[in-house]
This record gives sequence, structure tokens and C-alpha cells, in this order.
Amino acid sequence: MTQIIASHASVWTIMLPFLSGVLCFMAGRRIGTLIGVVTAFILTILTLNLGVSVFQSGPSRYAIGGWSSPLGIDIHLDGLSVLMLGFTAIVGTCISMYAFGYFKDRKGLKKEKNKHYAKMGTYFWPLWFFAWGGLNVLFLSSDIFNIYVALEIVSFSAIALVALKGSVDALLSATRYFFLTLLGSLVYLFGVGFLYSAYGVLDLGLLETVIRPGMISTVAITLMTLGLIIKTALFPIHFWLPPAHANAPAPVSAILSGLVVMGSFYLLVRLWFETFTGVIMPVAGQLLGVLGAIAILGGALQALRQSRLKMMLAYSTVAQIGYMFLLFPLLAGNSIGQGFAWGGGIYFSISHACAKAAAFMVAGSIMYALGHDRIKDFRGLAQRFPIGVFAFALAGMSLMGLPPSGGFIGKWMLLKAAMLTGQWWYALLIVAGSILAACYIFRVLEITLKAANPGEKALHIPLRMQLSSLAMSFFAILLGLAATIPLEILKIDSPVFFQSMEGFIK
Amino acid sequence: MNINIFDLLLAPTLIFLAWQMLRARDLLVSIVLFIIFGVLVSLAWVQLQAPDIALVEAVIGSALTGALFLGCLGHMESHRKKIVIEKIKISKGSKVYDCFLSVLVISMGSILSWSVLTLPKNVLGLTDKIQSALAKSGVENPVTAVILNFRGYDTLLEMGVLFLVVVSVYALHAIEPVSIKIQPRQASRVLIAFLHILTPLMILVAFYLLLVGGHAPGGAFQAGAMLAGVGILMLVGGVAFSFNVERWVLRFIYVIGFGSFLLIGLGVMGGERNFLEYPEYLSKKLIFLIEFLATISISFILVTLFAGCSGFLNYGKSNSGTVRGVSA
Amino acid sequence: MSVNDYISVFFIGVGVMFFIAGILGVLRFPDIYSRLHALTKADNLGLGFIILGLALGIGEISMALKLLFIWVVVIISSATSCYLIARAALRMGIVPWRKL
Amino acid sequence: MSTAILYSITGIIIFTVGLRGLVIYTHFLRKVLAINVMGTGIFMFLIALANRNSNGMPDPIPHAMVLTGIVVAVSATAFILALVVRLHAATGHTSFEAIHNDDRGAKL
Repeated sequence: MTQIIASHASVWTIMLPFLSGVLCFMAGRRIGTLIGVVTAFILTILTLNLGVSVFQSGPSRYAIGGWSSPLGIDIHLDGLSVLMLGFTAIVGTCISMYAFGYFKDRKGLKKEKNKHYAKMGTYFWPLWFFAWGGLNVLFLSSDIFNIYVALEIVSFSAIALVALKGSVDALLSATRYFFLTLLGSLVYLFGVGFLYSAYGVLDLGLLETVIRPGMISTVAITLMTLGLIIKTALFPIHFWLPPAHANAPAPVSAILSGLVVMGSFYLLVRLWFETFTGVIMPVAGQLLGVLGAIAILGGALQALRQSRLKMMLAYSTVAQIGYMFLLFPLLAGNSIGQGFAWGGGIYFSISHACAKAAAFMVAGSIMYALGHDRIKDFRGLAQRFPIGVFAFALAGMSLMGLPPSGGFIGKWMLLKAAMLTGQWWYALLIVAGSILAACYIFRVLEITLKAANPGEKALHIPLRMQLSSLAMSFFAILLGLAATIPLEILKIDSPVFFQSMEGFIK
Repeated sequence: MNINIFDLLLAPTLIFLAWQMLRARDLLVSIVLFIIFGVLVSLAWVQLQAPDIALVEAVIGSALTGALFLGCLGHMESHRKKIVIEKIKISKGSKVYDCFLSVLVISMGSILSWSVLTLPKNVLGLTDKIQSALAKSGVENPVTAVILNFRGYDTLLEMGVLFLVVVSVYALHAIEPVSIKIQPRQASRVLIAFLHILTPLMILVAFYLLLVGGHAPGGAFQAGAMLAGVGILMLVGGVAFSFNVERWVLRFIYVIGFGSFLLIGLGVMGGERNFLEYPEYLSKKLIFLIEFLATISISFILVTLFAGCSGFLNYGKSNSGTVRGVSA
Repeated sequence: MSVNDYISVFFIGVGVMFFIAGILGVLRFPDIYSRLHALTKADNLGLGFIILGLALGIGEISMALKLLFIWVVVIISSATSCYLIARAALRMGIVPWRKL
Repeated sequence: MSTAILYSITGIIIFTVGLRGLVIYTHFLRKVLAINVMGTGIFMFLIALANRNSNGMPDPIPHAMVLTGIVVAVSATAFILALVVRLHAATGHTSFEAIHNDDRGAKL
């Protein structure tokens, strides 16, 4: 384990969101919005800086309170955590810019309705920054109980954001989300309890050294995995996700589908492939793979049946979560494909965050202007809202996995891993899922490309919203063009077997 | 440690209470059983040599949570103008489902229990390490040392959770003007007299708990919850006081606990000194300052949370009973 | 065991008797008002005896004062809550029981 | 059998009782009660096993964890109850089933 002391910059990336969340709450909407946008940019710069320093000097740890790990809590920085941190910052900045336009006073709206948006804007910023801060705590913490608290922060703020709209649908999906996510965290906490009573340490790095296969370890990892699966909304516990993601205001949908999902998935990956490597049985990985497979097909089929765009995107998230879980069976076997599986799974989750955030932003812009998101009424949208449809098409490319997008790289690596480990059925599944994804994306694009009815003018959407969704979708494509940089970062202190990937990266 | 007869009686009673609480026909009975359950659980904490947790359980886990439930139930019933008649219903309506679930849950419980029996008899733990580091922590009570120094980061985030929830409760009522309203009914004279005695007493007790936290069970959460109890009594009894979140003073009070902890943590950082690493000569004072400010925040936050789920937080049509601007 | 201990056990025993009587009253009395009556009176007295017994058993002035303080607070709060419950019951229209 | 084992198994049973209640009962308040019961079960498990040191000193780390857990639990309870109250005010119902059935009735 590396013992280089990290700079205080890592603390700032965690604490700055909380600090500005508090300031946003104190300052009210107008100043709060400004604080929010400025913080988002500062955070991006900070995390990029942190990424560079990790890239140059390798992984590091930071002892909070000066008590290092068994007694206190450590922050650890390695390739995976810095990558997650960085993409949260990039996606988060785009979402912040988008929200900057979204919650502004709107022309042509009734005064009351505008007041509603103003109130939503007031509370959006503190809640969003607490979610962001919670995610940063989660990515950097190396203490399993500290991670529990971080998970609770993320879920509470996510639930409050879902309920922000105040409509019955929003309240209902927030309540359902709440019960499930709380169940998930309690089950996770039980797993933490088992681990601590068996080994007497909470630090991930120390646990890795003392953990032994056996009844207790199996029970603990099973409980923690169950809890995190509930939180990530893998099939069969996915039913809460679509209403929650679809009924929220657009920036919130982007946060949930893009970032919050990534948080619990990240933790699961870290637990499975760093801490519990010796404990996990291959059959468990296969089980998660089967669930993922059902999620891919079921989610995509459900997405095809939806008549509302946001609902369709939410079901698409269910399917894409399935792809992320293919990482587990592909990695469980000990062979040459593991590097591809590891890289592919992580890469897929990152590019999904970018693409899905972009798609939800466009869907939100359309709702903003049209007041609805019924797909069948999208006729002529390509003429009336060209930037949005273009951004949606780019994001769609990544969701389908067309080259040269980030989604393509992720899927390609997973495919390669499936072939190399001899599990060809997963390769078939990946292809089938992509075809289904193409169906639901092209269904939307086809309608928007039809000629507009005469007399319909261009949509009036604030430029900030248009540009931020466009930037987000460019990122989703850029991830495909410049795949080496994220993969190189991922390699730093990576737990698995990157040697086999050397050739691919170069 | 050997088992005694008290434990053998208490443990099954707790299980029985939990079971009865969830299946009681009347929700009010369920909630009362929940409060009793909480009190008995705090007895179990005493048996398990955890007086700190016994205090918190009695004050927060049982009393305050019970008040939240009672407030919520009472509000929902009054809101409907008729008592909510609620039958115990099984979700999917079938006995088969219940049986299946019970089998699942029982097998889960047995696997977990069985694995407890395989636990090593005597675990390393961190007791010795904590004892040796205690001198440097600025407090003598090991639990307080863990909470505010060794694992102060957790506690900081926990204050963050409390603050976050108060923001969320306000956000739930975001569409309408928000302020805490008092019940239009007249306060009882006896209750007011009681509050006249109780309020100074509780402030005294809270302060005692705060001070004693350094070397004996007690601390900010217990003290804050004590003060919150007085606030809740005032609210329920109809004593005139009201909050208005539009005023910055109230928002500042919500923020001060979490905010000051955060700023102190960042303030001591620099050079060789890490985040939340208090200088040794200052650590006692800084910990007390953090706890003191946290107590104030916690008490107001808890009262607001109670108000939020028992209808004292104003929402819907603006109520004529609302008193605005009377300072808290 | 010293004489002091015997006295202390005796007082605690008396207190427990009062508690038992109070519980019997709650279970057997006919209406809410008489039950409240049984509960507050018997329990306050019972608690008083138990605290007296404990104070004698400990034999420390500061502890005894703390115990006394607990008793006073319990008496005040039980009087108040008993009054509030009775008032709520009256307002709900529950008529006090009378012997037929 | 020692006190630690007794209470840790009691904690597990309380957790499972709560889990069953959470799934099976429909009323929101009962579900929230069940979540609190589950939490208490976990806390009891942690504290019980913190108490099995041979030197008789309980381990303070689980105590701190449980203190944090109790505060998080009360925050969660307050939050969900506020949600439930709002939902009740908007729909007049107190369970997913009732709201769902009502919805269908309105559409027909």
C-alpha cells in the first residue's frame, strides 16, 4: 500500500460541494445559482488537477484528523476513484449550467408557474451540491462505515430532488424510492457490522489484507451486494427507478441516471475486485450476469413500448445498468480477458453517465418548450430544435454503441472479454441489446426528422440549456475518440490485470 | 461475561414487542408499543455496557421518533376529519405470499445467526489502540473521543445529514410559503405552568449533558434532543412561537452546527496538519465549541422536523392561524 | 449485608408493592379517569419509596440529591400529563363512570 | 452462551421481523415503523458483539457507529414522514395500493 500523503486538494474536492451547498441555502436563489455555477467550475479544475497529480505521482492516502487508518478514516486516491471523481465533475458542471437556464424565470409563463420554478430553483442547488459532495465522499473514502453515511447523503438528497416538483407522481415515486433505498442501505450496514465483528477493521485496504474466505466473509459480501443491488436498481429490483427518474425535473433526471447510479455501482466494483477478491465465488458473478442479461433485454423491450421520452430513457437506464453488471461474470473467470472486462465495465458506466445525462437534458429542453414529452408528437422537431436533436443523436450513438462513441469502446471491450473468456453467449447478448437500443433511439429520431407542420416555429429554449446538452453529448463521443486517457488513468493502482490490455491501449 | 436472568427475559420480550408492534390492529397501539420497545432497548444497551447509546436511544430513538410518529398520525387523522380506518392487509393479498416470505426471512435469519456462532470468540478490535490514543484526543470518554476526534469525519457528515434533511423537508413544501404555524387552539394553563418549570430545567440538563460529554456519557446529540423536547411540547401545547424560513436568522441557526464544524475542520488544515486534525492544546476547546454550536442547531432542526411531519409546517392554503415574524 | 442494606431493600419492596397496586388499578378500574388516578398516585408514591431505598443504599449525598431531583421531575410531569389526558378525554365526551 | 451471542441473535431476529413487516404491511406508517425496527436490530447486533472483549471493556467504535446510525435513522424517519404527510394531503391515502387503485378508478 502506498503511503504518500496526498495534498489537501483531495479534502477540498470533498468539502467544497458541502460548503457551497450551505452557502446556497443561506443565500437564496439568485446568489445561490451564481455560487452553484462558480463552484461547479472550480470543482472541475480541482479534480482535473488532482487527476494530473495522481497520474504523475501515483496513488496516495490521506489521514483525516491525522489518525491514520485503523483508528481514523483515510481518503484514498487511485486511478478508479480519480476517474469517477473527474467524470462526476464534468457531468456535474454541464448539469449545473443546464440547471442555470432551467430554473430561470420563463417568458410566457403564468406568474404562479414561474414562482413554482423559482422555489424549485431555490432548493435545487443545496440539494444538488449535497448529492455531489456525498458522491465525492463515496469515491474517495476507504472506510466502509464512512461510505454508509455517504450513501445515505446521496440517497436523501436524490429523494428530495425527485420530490422537488411536488406533484403526486413525484411524491409517490420519491416515497417508493425512499423505502427501497433505505432498505438497501440497512442491508449494506448489516454487512458492515458482520465485517467489523469478524475482523475488527473498517478500512478497505486493511480489510483486503486480513480477510479470509469463510462463512462470515461470504455472508458479509452477500449482504453488502444485496444492499447495493437494490440501490443500483438491477433487475428484479428495478421497478422503482423508471418512475423516479422520469417524474423528476430534467436536471434531476440527469443527476440520477448519470451520477447516482454510477456511485453505488462503483462501490460494488471496488468491493468485489479489491477487498473481496479471495472470497467471491465465480458462480456469484454468473448470477449477477444473468440478472444483468435479463435487465438488458427487459429494459430495452420496455423502453420500446414507452410513449413518453423520459420514461423511455429511464427504461433505457435499466437496460444499461444490465450492461454494467456484465462486468461481474466476465471478470470472475481467471483468464486473459479480465483486463478487457474491467476496463469495459468501468468505461461503459462512465460513457453511460455522459450520454444519459445529455439525453435527459434534451428531453427536458423539449418538455420545457412543448410542455410534454409524447414521442408521437415530436414531428418536425429536427427543424424546430436542431441543436437538441443533434445532441440527442450523438448521445443516442453512445447508448447504442456505434463507433466512435464512448459506449462503443465500452461495449467493444466487454465483447472482446466475452470472446476471450469463452462466454460467447454474453457477446450475443451485447449485440442483441445494442440492436434493441438502436430501435428505440431511431424510433424517436425518425419522428423528429419528419417535416414540421406549416406554421410551427423554432422552439424557444435558453441557449445555456442547448449548449450544455450539446457539450455533454460531445463528451460522450469524445470518450470514444480519446479512449487512451481515461484508460491510462484507470490503470493506476488498478486491482486487476491490466497487462493483457497493454496492446489495446497503445 | 455470563448471562443473567434479566437478559434471558429481556431478549424475548424485545422480539415479542417488535412483532406485536408491527401487527397491532390499531396504529396508535403500534406507535405506543414502538415507544415502549425503544425504552426497553435502551435497557438492553445498559446491559451491554453502552450507556451513551442508552441515553441517545431513550431520548432520540424512542421519545423523539415516537413523537414524530404520533404527530404524523394525529395530523393525518385530523386532516381527513375522520379517523383513518386501516385494516392490516398483506400486500399481494395471499397467504401463499406471506408463507413464502416468512420462509425466506426465517432462513435468512438462521443463516445469519449460524454465522454469528462461527465468529471468533475474542476479536482484536481497536480498544487498546483507542485507550492509548485517548490522552491525545482532548476528551476522556472513549466514545466521545471516537465520535468527535478519531472518527470526527463521520460525525461531520452526520451533521450534514441532519442539515440535509431539514433542507429536504422545506423543499417538500417548496411550492407554498413556508413557516411554522401554531395551532389556533388555546394553550392549556397547566401546560404553560409546566413549561415554565421545565424549560429552565431542560436547558440546565442539556448544558450538563454537554459539559459531561467529555468524560462521561453525554454530548451534543443528547443535549440537542433534550432542548428539542421542550420545543415540541411548546408546539403541541399551542404556546405562541413561530419559525419563518424566509428569515436568515433561522437559516443561520440550521447551518451553524454543520457549518462551524466544517469551517473548524478546514481552518486547522494547512501545512503538515490534516483536515480535522486539531492542535493538541486546542482540541478540548475546539471540541467543546463544535458540540455547543451543534447542540443549538440540532435542537432547532429536530423541532422543525417534528413540525414538518405533524402539520405545523404551513403548506396548502394559507392559514389564518399563522403567526409570522414572531421571533423563535 | 449491613442494616442499611436491609432498610434500603425494605423501602424498595414497599415501592414495588405500590407499583403492583397501580398496575392492578390500571387493569381493573372501569374508566379512564379512575385508571389515571390509580396510575399517577400509586406510581408516584412507589417511585418515591424506590428512590428513598436507592438513596439509602448508595449513601452518597450527591447521588441522593440527583435521585430526589428525578423524583420531583417525574411528579411534575406525571401530574401535567395526567391532567392533559383527562382534559382530552373530557373534551372527547367520555363521561366519568358512576356506580349503578 | 454469552450475553454477546444472546443479544446479537436477538438483533438478527428483530431485523428479520422488521424485514417481513416492511414487505408485508401496506400502511406507510407501518412500513416506517418496520424500517426503524430493522435498524434497531442491526444496532443491537453491533453493540452486542462490541461487548465480547475478554478484558471487559466494550469496543467504542461500534458505539460511535450506532450513535451515528440512530441519528441517521431519526433523520430518515422525519423525512419519510414528511413525504407521507404530503402524499396523504394530496391523495387522501396512506398506502401504495390505495393510491394505485384510486388512480385506476379515476381513469376508468
